[in-house]
Amino acid sequence: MYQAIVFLPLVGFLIAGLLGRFIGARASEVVTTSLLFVSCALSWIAFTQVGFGGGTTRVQVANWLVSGDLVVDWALRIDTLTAVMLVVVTTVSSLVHLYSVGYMHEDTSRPRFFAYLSLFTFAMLMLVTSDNLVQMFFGWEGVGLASYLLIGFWYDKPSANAAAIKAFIVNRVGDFGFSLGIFLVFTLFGTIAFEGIFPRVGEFASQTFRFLGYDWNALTITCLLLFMGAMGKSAQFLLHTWLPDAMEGPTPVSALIHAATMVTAGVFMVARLSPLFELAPTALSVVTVIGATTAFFAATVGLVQNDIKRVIAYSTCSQLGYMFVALGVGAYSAGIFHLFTHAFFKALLFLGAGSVIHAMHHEQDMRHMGGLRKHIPFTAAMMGIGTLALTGFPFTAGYFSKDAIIEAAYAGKVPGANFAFLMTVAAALMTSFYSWRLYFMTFEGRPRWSHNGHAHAHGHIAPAAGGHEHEHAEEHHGRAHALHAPHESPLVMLIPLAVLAVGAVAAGFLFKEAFIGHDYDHFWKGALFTAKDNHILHDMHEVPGWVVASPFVMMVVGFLVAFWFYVIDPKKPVQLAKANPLLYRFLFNKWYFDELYDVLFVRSAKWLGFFLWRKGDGWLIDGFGPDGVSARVVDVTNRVVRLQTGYVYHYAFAMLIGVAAFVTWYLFGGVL
Amino acid sequence: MPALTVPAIAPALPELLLAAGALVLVLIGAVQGDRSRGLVGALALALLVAAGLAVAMQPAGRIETFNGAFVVDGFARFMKLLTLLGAAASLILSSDYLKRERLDRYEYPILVVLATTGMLMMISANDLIALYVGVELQSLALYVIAAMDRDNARSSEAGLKYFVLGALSSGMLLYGASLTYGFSGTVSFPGIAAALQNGHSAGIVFGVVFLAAGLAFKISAVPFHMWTPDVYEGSPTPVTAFFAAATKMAAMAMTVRVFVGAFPGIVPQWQQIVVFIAIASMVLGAFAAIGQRNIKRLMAYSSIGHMGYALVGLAAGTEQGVNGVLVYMALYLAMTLGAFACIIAMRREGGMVEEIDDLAGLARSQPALAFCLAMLLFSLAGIPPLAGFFAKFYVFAAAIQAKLVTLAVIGIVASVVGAYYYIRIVKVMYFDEPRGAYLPMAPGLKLVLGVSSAVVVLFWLAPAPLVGAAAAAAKSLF
Amino acid sequence: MIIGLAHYLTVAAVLFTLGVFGIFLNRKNVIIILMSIELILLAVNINLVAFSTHMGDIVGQVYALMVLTVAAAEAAIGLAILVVYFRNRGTIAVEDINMMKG
Amino acid sequence: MFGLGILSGLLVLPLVGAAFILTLRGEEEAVRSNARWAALVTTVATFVLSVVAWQRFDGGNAAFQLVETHAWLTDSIRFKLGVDGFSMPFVLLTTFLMPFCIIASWQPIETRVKEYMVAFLVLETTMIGVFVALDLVLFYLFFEAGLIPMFLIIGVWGGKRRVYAAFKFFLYTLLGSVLMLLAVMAMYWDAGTTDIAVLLKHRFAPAMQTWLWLAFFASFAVKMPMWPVHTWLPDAHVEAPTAGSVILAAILLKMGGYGFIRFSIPMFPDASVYFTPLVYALSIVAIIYTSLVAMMQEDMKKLIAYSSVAHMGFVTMGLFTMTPQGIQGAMFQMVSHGLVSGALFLCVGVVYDRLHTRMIADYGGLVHRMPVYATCFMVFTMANVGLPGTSGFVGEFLTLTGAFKVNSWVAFFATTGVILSAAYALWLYRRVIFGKLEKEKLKSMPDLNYREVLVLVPLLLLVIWYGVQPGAVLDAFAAPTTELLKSTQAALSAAKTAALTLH
Amino acid sequence: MTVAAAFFYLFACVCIASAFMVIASRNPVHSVLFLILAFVNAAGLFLLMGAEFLAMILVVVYVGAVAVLFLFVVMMLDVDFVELRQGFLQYLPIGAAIGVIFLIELLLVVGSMAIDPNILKSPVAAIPPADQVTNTAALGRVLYTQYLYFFQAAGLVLLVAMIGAIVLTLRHKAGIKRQDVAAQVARTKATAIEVRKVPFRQGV
Repeated sequence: MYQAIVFLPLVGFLIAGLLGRFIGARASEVVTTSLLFVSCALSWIAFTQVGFGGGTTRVQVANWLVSGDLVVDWALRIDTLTAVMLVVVTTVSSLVHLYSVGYMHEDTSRPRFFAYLSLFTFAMLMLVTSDNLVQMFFGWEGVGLASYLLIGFWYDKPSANAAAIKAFIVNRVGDFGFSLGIFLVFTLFGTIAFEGIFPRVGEFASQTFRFLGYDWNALTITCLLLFMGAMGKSAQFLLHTWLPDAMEGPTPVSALIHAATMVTAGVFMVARLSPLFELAPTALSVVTVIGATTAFFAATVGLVQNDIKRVIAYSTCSQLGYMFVALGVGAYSAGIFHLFTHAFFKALLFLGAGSVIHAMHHEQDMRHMGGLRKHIPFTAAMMGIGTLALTGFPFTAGYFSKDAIIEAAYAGKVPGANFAFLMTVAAALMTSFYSWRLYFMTFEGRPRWSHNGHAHAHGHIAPAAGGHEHEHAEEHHGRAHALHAPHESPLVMLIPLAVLAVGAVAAGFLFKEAFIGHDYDHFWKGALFTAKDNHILHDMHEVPGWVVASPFVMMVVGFLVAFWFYVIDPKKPVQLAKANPLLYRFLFNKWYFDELYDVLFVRSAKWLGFFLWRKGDGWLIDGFGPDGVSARVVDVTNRVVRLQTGYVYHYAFAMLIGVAAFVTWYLFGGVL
Repeated sequence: MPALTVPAIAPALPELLLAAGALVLVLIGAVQGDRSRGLVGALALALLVAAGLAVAMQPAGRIETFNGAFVVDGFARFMKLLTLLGAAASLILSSDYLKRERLDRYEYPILVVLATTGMLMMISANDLIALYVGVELQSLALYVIAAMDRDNARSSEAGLKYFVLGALSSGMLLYGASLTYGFSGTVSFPGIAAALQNGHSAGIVFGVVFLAAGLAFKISAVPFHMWTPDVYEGSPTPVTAFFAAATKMAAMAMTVRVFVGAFPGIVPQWQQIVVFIAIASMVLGAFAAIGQRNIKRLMAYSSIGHMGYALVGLAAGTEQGVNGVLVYMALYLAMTLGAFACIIAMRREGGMVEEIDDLAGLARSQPALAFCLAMLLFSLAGIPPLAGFFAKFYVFAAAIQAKLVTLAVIGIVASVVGAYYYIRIVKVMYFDEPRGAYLPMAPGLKLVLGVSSAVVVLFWLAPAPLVGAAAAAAKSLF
Repeated sequence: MIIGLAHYLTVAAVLFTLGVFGIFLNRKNVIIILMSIELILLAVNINLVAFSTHMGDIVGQVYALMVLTVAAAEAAIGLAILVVYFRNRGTIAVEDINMMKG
Repeated sequence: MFGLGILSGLLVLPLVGAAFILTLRGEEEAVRSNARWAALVTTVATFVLSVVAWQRFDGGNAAFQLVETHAWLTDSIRFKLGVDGFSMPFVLLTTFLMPFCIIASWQPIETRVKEYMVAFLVLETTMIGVFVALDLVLFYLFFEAGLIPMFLIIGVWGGKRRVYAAFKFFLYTLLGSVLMLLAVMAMYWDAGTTDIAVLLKHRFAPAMQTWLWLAFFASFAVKMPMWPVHTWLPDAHVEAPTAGSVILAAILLKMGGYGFIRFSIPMFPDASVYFTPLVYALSIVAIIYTSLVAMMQEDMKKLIAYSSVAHMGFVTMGLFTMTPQGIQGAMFQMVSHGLVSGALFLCVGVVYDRLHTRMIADYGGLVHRMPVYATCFMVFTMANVGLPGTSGFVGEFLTLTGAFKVNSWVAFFATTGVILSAAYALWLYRRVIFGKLEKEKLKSMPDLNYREVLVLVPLLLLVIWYGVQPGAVLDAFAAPTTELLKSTQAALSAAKTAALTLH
Repeated sequence: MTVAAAFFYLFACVCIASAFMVIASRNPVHSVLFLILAFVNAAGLFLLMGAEFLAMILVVVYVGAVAVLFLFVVMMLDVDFVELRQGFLQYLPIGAAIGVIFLIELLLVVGSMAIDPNILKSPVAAIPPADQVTNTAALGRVLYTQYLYFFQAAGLVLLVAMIGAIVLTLRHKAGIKRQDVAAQVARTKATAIEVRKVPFRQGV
C-alpha cells in the first residue's frame, strides 16, 4: 500500500511525461488525476491506520548505494508524522490536479503540466516517507526540481524563467547547509538512517565538533546546518526571496507547492529531526528567532502588496514562520498542526485566487479588481472562509492551530520565545489586516476592472507572431474574453474549493485533540520526540487569559482597520502611504532584499566570474602560462636565430668561445 | 728492428672492400666517362651492401689489428651497420634526384663510398692517428659532395663553410690529440686509458677539451654546430640526407669510443663537457628550429637537437647510457632517412621546393606520404608509441640512473618545445588547404620511406631485437 | 738556458692562437683563412714533434707526417671549393659568404 | 587466439578496424559510408568484447585479473595487461561511448571521413590501453599516444581556432607528462621493474616519493585538468568536433584521475599525505573559480568545459580524502561525468550541426521546436547540477561526505559548488532552451532525428539508472578501494614507526 | 746561451712574426710569402728537435707545393684586395680579448704542466739513437710496418683530394680542341685519308 501511495504519482508522471504526446492531453489529465485520487484515498486509510491504530512501519524498497560504512537505502518510513504529511500532500495534490483540469484547460502543454504535478507529488511523498537523510534529500531536491519546472512552466515569460532559476538557486543555498548537515551527521553517527541516528543522539549532547576551525556543540552545529536547508525550502527570513517570485507559475502550482506542501518540507524536516533538535537548545532558539522574524517580516511586506497572489505568498511565508516558532519553542505538534490546517486554508486561498484570476482573464493586480462578489459569489464565499481560517476566526482551523502557537510562544522557555510571542501577535494583527484587505479589494467596493487599466494589463502581451505554434493559451484566453464580464469558474475548479473549505473550517476542531491535545501520545506514538523536561504542551494551556485572547483581539482590530481603509474610506491608505513614503517604499520593496542580494551575490558573482575569466584565466594563467611561455619561446627563437648570422667568422668565433669557455671552466672551476 | 709481419687484414675486410671497390669504380668511371653513371651508382650500392654483409658476418668478440690502431667489436659492428645502412639509403635516395637535377656524375657514388670508408675507419679507430685519418678521409669527401652542385651558389657556399669550419675543427681535434699524446705518452686509446689510471694532468683535460670540440663539431653539437644549418640547406638534398644519416652515425660512434674507450678514468671531467653540450644542443635545437621556414634547415636544427639527446646517454657514461646512444642513433637513422625521403619527394613541375609551407594540405593530395611524414615527425618529437619515444626513453633512463636529473629535466622540457615545430609541420600538412600535389615519387624513395615509416610506427610491437643488439654492442665497450 | 719542451709548446700555442685569430678576425678573403688553417696544423706538428723528441717516441713524428699529408690534401680541396665558389659569386670576401643564415 | 588474451583483443580490435578502413578504396561516397559502418561495427564489437571481459571479471576480487604478459622491451619491462575494479569500469565506459561517438559523427563529419574514423579507432585503442596497461612504460606509451589522434581530430575537424586549440592541447599535456616519464625511469631504477603490480608493493623512500609524486602530479593535474593548468581544456573542447569533445571530456580527462588512484596514492602514500593540502586547495579553487568562470561564458561548449574542470575538482578532492566514500565517490564521479558531460557535448553538437554556432546568444526558445531535445538536455543539465536521482549526485555526495570526514573546511568550500553549478547550468539551459523563439534561423530547427535519439536516450537512461542504482559501478570500486586504503594505511604507519624509531 | 737556444729563438720569433703577418697583411700575396717564411722557420725548429725528415718534407711539400698552389689561386682569382672592409675593427676588441685569454690559458697549461715521468721512460715506439739510424730511416722502418694502415689511409685521403679537386673544378668546355692520344694512335690510313673521285669539269 505504502509503495502504491508513493509510486502511483511516479507512474502518472511517466505516463503523462513520456506518452503525453501520443495519448493526448485529456488522457494525461485523467490518468494523473485518477492515480492521485487513488493515492489520496490510500493515504487517508494509512492515516487512520497509523494515527489511530498501529505504530511505525518501515518498508524497504531497494538498496541505493553502499560505500564503506555508508549505507543508503530506498525505504519508506511510515509513522504518524509521515501519515499526516501523506494526507496533506495527496489531498491537496489530488484537488489541485482536479482544479487544474479546469484552470489549465486552454493550455497546449497540459500533459507536461500534469506530468510535472505528478512528479512533484512523487518527490514530495519520497521526502515525507524517507527513512534516511539522503533519501530525504532526494525528495528535497526532487520537489525543488518540480518547483523549478512548474514556476518556469510558461517558459516564454522571462520573468517566469528568472523566478524558476531564483527558486532553485536560493533553495540550493539552503541545500548547501542541508548537505553539510548530512555529512556532519554521517561523520558523527556513522549512518544517515533515522533509526540509527535517533537512539544515539544522547551520546553527542555535550560533545563538541570542530567545524571551520571553531569548536561547536556537535548537535547544535548539526541542527543549524540542517535548519539552513529548512530555511531555504520553507522560505524563511534571508532565504525567502524566491517565494513571492515563484508566483510566476500557474496558480494551482502556487497552491500545491508554494503554499500547502513543498514549503512546509522544512517544517516537516525539523519535526522529523526533533530528537536532534530537542537536545540542541541553541539551535531551537535560532529556529524560534528566525521563525518569528519571518512571521513578522513577511506580514509587514504583505500589507502593501497589490498582486493578489503575492499577498498570499507573503502570508504563506509568514505562516511558515509561525510553524517554526512552534518548533523552536518545542511544541512540534503545534507546528505540524498548523502545517496541517494551513495546507487546507492556504490552498483554498490560492485556488480561490486562481478562480478570481481565471475570472479576471489573468489579471492579478488587486487595484484592477473590486466588486467581484456579485459576479463570482461562490468563489467569494470560499475566499471568505479561507480568510476567516487564516485570520484565526474562532473555531475555524486557523483558530486552533495559530492560537496554539502564540500560546506556546508565550509559554516557551528557549531564549527568544518572548520575542517570538511579540512578533507572532503583531503578525496576527497584520495577517488579519492584509487578508481582509485582499478580500475587500477584490470582492467589495466598486469595480475597477472596466477601465483602461484592465485592458492595459493585457498590453504587455505581444500579439502572437505568425507561425507560433506554442503561443500559449493564456494569451488567447485573455484576449478572447477581454470584453466580457468576469464569470464564475467551471465546476471542476469549484469542487476542490468546496472540499478545501470544508477542511479549512473543520480540520481544526476535528484533529485538535489528536495533534496537541489529550490524545497526543496516543496519536504521535513517539514520532515527535520531546525531552523529559519539555512541558510546553502542558504549559501552553496554562497561559494567562490575555494571552489567549490576544490573537482574537488582533484579528478583530485587523478586520476593522481593513474595513475602514478599503470599504469605508478607500482614500485613506493612499494618504497614509503618502504620509510615510519611506516606510511605504521600504515595505513595498520587500525591505529591499532583492536589491541587496542582487548587489551582494548576483552582481558580485557575475563580476567575479568575469574577472576570473578574463583576468584570471586570460591574463594571468594563459598570459604567464601557455601563451606567455610560447611568446617567450618565440622571442628566444628569434634571438637564437639571429645568432646564426651566416658569417663564417662568427661561426668560428662561437667555436672558439666554446673551447675557451670549457678551458676557463676547467682552469678556474676547480675541477681539475 | 721490428719484424716485418703482415698484419691481420680480415677484421678490416669491409673497409678494404670499400676502398678497393672505390678504386675499381674510379677506373670504371675514368674509362667509361659519364656513360658509367648508372653502373657506378649500382656498383657503389652493391659495395655498401657487400660491406654491410661483411660486417654482419664478422665473428663476435673484440679484435684489434694494425698494431692496435684498428679495433672491431660489437659496438663497431653495430655502428658500422647503421652507417652503411645510412649510406646505402642515401645513395638510393640520391639516384633519382641527381638525375633530375643534372648532378649525376659518376664521382658522386665514388666519393660516397670513400666517405663511408672513412666513417668505418672512424668507428674502428682505436688510436688518435687512425681517428684523424678516418675523420679526414670522410671529411674531405664530404666537403666535396657538399659543393657538388657547383653551379649553385648555395651549394658552393655550403661547401666552403663546411670546409673552413671543418678544417678549424680538425685543427682543434689535432691540437687536442697532440696534447693527449704528449701528456699520456701514447696515441692508443687503451694506452691512454691505462696511462690515466694513475691520475691525470691538466694537459690531458685540455686535450680532452680540444678533442671534444673537434668531435662535437662532427656531430654538430652546440656550440660547434653553426655550420649545420647552412650546410644542410645549401647542399643537394640527398647529400644532406647522407650528412644527417651516415655521418652522424660514424661521428657519434667515434665520439663514444673516444670518451668511453680512451678516457674512462676521467669520466667526471668529460661528463661536464658532454652534459653542457648536450643541454645546449637540445635547447638550441628546439628553439632555433621554431624559426625556420626551410624544411632542410629545420632538419638541421632538428639533428642538432637529436644529437643533444643522444649525448644525454653518453653523458651518463655508463653501459646503459651507451646502450641508449646506440638505440637512439639506430632509431634516429630510420627517422631521418624517412624524413629526407619525404623532403626529396617534394618536387613539383617547376623543381624542388623546400619551404615548409609547400607541404600545405599534403594530407589531402597525397595522404600516404603525409601520413608517413606525420608519423616520422611525431616520432622525431618523441611521442609514443612511435620509435622516437623509445630512443628518448633509453637515453633519459640512463641519465636518471646516473643521477643526472637536471640534465634529464632540461632535455625533456626541450623536447616539448621541440615537439612544437614538428607538429607545426603536421599542422601544415593536415590542417591547411592543399597547394597542389607533388610529382610521383621514385621507387627508391618509396622504398626508403616505406621501410623507415614501418620501423618508426611498428617498433613498439617488437622492440626487443634492436634493443638487445644495442645492449650487446654497448656491453662490448665496457 | 736549456730549450725544453715547454718552449716548443709555447711556440706552438702562439701559432695555434694566431691561426684561430686568422680565421675569425679576418674579413678580407677566404684564402687567408686557408692559410690560417695551415698555421694551425703547423702548430700541431710542432707540438707533435716536440713531444716525440721529448719522449723519444717516434709515433709523434709519424703522426706529424700524416698531418702534413692530410694538410696538403686539405689545401687542395679547400682551394678547389674556393675556386668553385668564386666562379659562382665572383668574390671570395668572407663578408659576402652569407647567403644562408637564420 | 594468437596467444593473446581478451584484453589484447580489446586493443587489437579497433586497430584492425582502422586498418580495414585504411584499405577502403573506390568511389568517394561509398568509401565514406563504408568507413562509417566499419567504424561502427568495430566499436560495437569492441564494446561487446569488453562486456565479455566484464562477465569474466570478478568484481569482489581486488587483485588484477585477466592478466596477460608478453615479452617486450626487457625482462623487467614487459607487455603486461590486466584489469581490476578501478580500471574495468573505465574500459567499459570507453568502449560504451565509442559507438555513440561514431554515430554522433555520422552526418556532421563529411570531409575526410576515412581518416576521421581511423583516428577515432586508434584513439580507442590508446584509451583502452591506458586502462589495461599493467606496466608503467606501457601505460605511459598509451597515455601519450592518444595525443596524436586527438591532435588531428581537433586540428582537422575542429572549429575556427582549431590550430591554436590543437597546439595548446598537445603541448600542454605533453609538457605535463614528460616529467612523469622521468619519474617512471627513476622508479624503474629504484624498483628494478615497471610492473605495476610489483611497484604497488614496493616502498619508495619518502624523499624520493615527494619528487616522484610531483612528477606524476604534473602529468595528471594537466590531464585532469586541475586549476591552474586547466586552460587548455576550454579551448580544446570548444574547437574539437562534437565526438572529440565527448571523448575528451568523458575519457581523456579520466586518465588523470585514474593515474592518481593507480599510481600517486598507492605508490607514494607518504607524499600523497604530505601533498593532500595542496590537492585540496587546488580542488577547491577549481570548484569555485571555474564555476564562477563557467557562469560568464558565452559559448556553450566552453561553459560545459569549465564545468568539467569544476567537477574534476570534486574528483581530486575525493581521491585524496583517503576515505572509502571519497575514493569510491571520486571514481564514480568520473564515470558519471563521463556519461553526463559526454551527453552534454552531444547535446551541444545536435544544435551546432543545425546552426553552426555555439554561441549561447544565438539560441533561445528551442523548446518550442525541439521538445524532445529540451527534455534530454534538461535531464543532463540536472545530472550536471548533481540532482539526486541522477548519477551526478552520487559522486558529488560521496566525495563531499568523504571530504567532510577529513576536513570540514574543504567540504564547506567544495559544497558551495552545488550552488554555483546550479547557477551556471540552469542559466545556460534557460538561455538556450527557454524563452521566446524569436530568432528566424531557429524557427525551422527540426527536433532530434532518430540517429540523435539513438545516441542520447541510452545515455539518459544510464544517467538516471546510475543515479538510482549506482551499485553496478560503485561496487566494482569497493574491493580495490578497501585494498588501497589498507595498504596505504600500512605504509603510513610503517613510515610513522620508522620516524619514531629515528628520534 | 747556447747556439741551439739562439737558433731556437731566432726560428721561433721569425716563425711567429711571419705567422702574424700572414693574417695581418693586406695583400694575400704577401700573406702567402709570409706563410712560406713561417714554414721555413718551422722546418728549422724541426731540425733543432732532430726531426730532419719532417723538416725537409715541410719545406718540400709546403713551400714547394701547397704554398705555390695558394699563390696560383690568389693570382687566378684576381680579387680586388685593396679595399679593407669597414667593420673589421668592430669585433676586434672582444675577439682579441677572447683570443688573448685563450692564449694565456694555453700557455698556463703547457708551460706549467709536467709530464708524468713514467711516460717518458717507456715510449711506445722508441726513436733509435740518431747515430745508428737516421731519422728518415727510423721513420721508414715504422711507417711501412707498424703504421702501414695509416700510410694506406693517407693514400686514400690523397685520392679523395684528387677526385674532389677534379670533380669540383674540371669543366669540359664545348668547342675546345683537345688532344686525343688514343684517337691519334688509332689512326689508320683508311681513316686518315678519304679518296674521292672528282668528276670532271664540274668544279669542286
